[in-house]
Amino acid sequence: MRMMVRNSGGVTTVIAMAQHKSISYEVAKKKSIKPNFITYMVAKLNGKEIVYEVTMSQFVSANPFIKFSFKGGKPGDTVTIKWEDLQGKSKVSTGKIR
Amino acid sequence: MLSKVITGSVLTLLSCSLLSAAPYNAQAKKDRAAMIKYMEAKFKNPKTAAKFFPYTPKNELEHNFIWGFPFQEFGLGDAGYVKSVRAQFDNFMMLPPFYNAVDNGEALYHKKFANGNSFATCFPNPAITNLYPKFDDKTNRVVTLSEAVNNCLIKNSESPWKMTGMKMAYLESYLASKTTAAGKKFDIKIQSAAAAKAYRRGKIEFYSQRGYLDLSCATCHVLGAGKRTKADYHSPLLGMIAGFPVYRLKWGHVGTLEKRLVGCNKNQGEVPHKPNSKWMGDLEYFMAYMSNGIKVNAPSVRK
Amino acid sequence: MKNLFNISLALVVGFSLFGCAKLYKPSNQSESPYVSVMKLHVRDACNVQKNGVNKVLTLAQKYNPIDIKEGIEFMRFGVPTSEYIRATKQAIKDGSKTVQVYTRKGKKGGKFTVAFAAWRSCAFAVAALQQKVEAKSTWKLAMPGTGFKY
Amino acid sequence: MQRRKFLSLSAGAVAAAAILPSTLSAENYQKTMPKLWKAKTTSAAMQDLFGTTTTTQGHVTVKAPDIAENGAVIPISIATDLNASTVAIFTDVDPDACVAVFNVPKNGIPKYDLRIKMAKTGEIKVVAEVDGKLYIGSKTVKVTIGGCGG
Repeated sequence: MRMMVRNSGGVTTVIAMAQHKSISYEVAKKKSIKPNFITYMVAKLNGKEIVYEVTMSQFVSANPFIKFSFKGGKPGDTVTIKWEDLQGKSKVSTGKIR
Repeated sequence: MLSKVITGSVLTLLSCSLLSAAPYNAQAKKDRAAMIKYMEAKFKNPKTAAKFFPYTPKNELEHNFIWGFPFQEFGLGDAGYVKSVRAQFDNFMMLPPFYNAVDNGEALYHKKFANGNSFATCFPNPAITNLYPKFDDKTNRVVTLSEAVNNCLIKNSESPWKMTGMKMAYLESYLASKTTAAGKKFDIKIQSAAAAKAYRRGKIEFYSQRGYLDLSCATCHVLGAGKRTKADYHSPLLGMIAGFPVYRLKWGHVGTLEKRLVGCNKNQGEVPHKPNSKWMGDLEYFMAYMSNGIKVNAPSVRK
Repeated sequence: MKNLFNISLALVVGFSLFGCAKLYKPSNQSESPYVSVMKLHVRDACNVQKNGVNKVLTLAQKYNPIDIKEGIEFMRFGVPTSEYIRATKQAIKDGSKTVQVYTRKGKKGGKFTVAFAAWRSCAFAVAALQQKVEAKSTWKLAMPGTGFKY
Repeated sequence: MQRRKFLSLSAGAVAAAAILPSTLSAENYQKTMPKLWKAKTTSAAMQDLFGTTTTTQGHVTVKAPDIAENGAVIPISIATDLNASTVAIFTDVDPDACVAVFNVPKNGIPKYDLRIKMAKTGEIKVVAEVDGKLYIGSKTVKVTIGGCGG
């Protein structure tokens, strides 16, 4: 996952993009393969406090791009983002606040 | 005494290289200057735009165009002067969707051939995409970047790649991103009579109308720059190849300039020319010369 | 002094003769297609009702190979002129009323009447070469700085 | 896990659950509300998610392009100045209505960017839930097909 995490004036802004080929139900049926797309993403500050949480459908673009911000976090802290997809696979990435 | 000799010889060397280069790209320089004058007049401000855009609705001219933008932004294609396209372009370029095209290219750049060499031996300095296409006097042909890559493969007894394929696109993405990082500008040279002829052939191909739609490249990319077909604004010839290899949203992956030109041929209603043909080389040579002075900004994102 | 004059005179005459010979090739036997195509009017020459399918098709077959050599052959939705010609001849041979064309990648293209397919083959083949000849003189008009005035 | 099972058993209690500040627990609505993602219209989806469809206009801004470059990758940014607990994106042009649902955590700022897909021209509706009350904002995006790609 590509992440950019910046903090200014007590607000941390995160830009991230997961790598995931989203296969919608229609495409899956046409190519008779299993549908699969990222269904859930959650971000935590220092692995503890949830700062972002989204449930996604098949209508979010492939390689989902997210941008969010939250109050708190100082340079040096870490933001971990975890995604889960329809087939149960999941991945965690960590970014350091600059 | 010695210093006088050296400065003397340097001067003569310089003047004769100038002399030899002077006549060959004189015509090309004039064409480029006229092109810049036309494009800058066209996008100067909405008041003088009515002359260039007789059929574009007034409010579209007022609200959806960026006027008098800096010269370098011609390299962004239609994102340079269309607000709605620019907003999406800027969003995409924050984290571009061509995800790991550059990383794949870097891997290919360092991958060893059977004989132990790699692309690093052919292109020790990867930041070179602003110099291609070059004219090779020995083979009397224009050598595009894709052809240079294939020549390197053949020289190392490897099988050449498809010029419109993914491996070529990935490698060129890496080379282009290095050139962009170095902030280099296009610097295409015409240093021989044969090169000037190739440039001229490319120019004539660019401006001759072809295909069952009877369109020339200039119909859309010079006279039609800023106008649109349905919702697709046409990109300008000036700085047109600055963003190649390009990630097209339509393709969903990066692609080389040859792949895009094949697509253009089809749009014109013509059997596309072979990517490694002389026709394609001459055309790219002309288009690249027209982008001289514009910063390389690739891989880029387009419609 | 005099023979110097004669020699230069002979030279001048010789050059001009050679020059115009190149221009006016002995026309009627093998008139160059680039010249003969400009005499045609596409709507008229390729009109199937007027000239009949075979005449129109031979016209298409005359010019299309030159288009291919010049790299200016038309292609519409993946179906090049040569495919239109092939499919039309095939339909005539089979005596079927409709022509089924295929794209270069082998996918099914459109289905046309024989008359229309013949018209398209001829129109595409002739127009391609006409545009090539025309472009030789008109390309400058689109270029700012040489022909395009604004 | 215990909390999730309780929720899926009594789908009726959805309205009650939504009022509780959801920042405490992680909630993957794909698991807890499978029916929501099959809803065909925005009102049906809102009924499933919020238990009501009465909304008030305002306080929610939706930034999206007037004409999308490509229907598969439309950059949008949504925001609300209220202290929302849940923000959801709906469209009526895709096969299902619900696109994404955000749970706004304690320190979270309800301002999100995303790239979404739209099958054809239509409206993006964004609903923010603030203490049980729903606020809605929307933007129409033109999605065109074809053209030469500029």
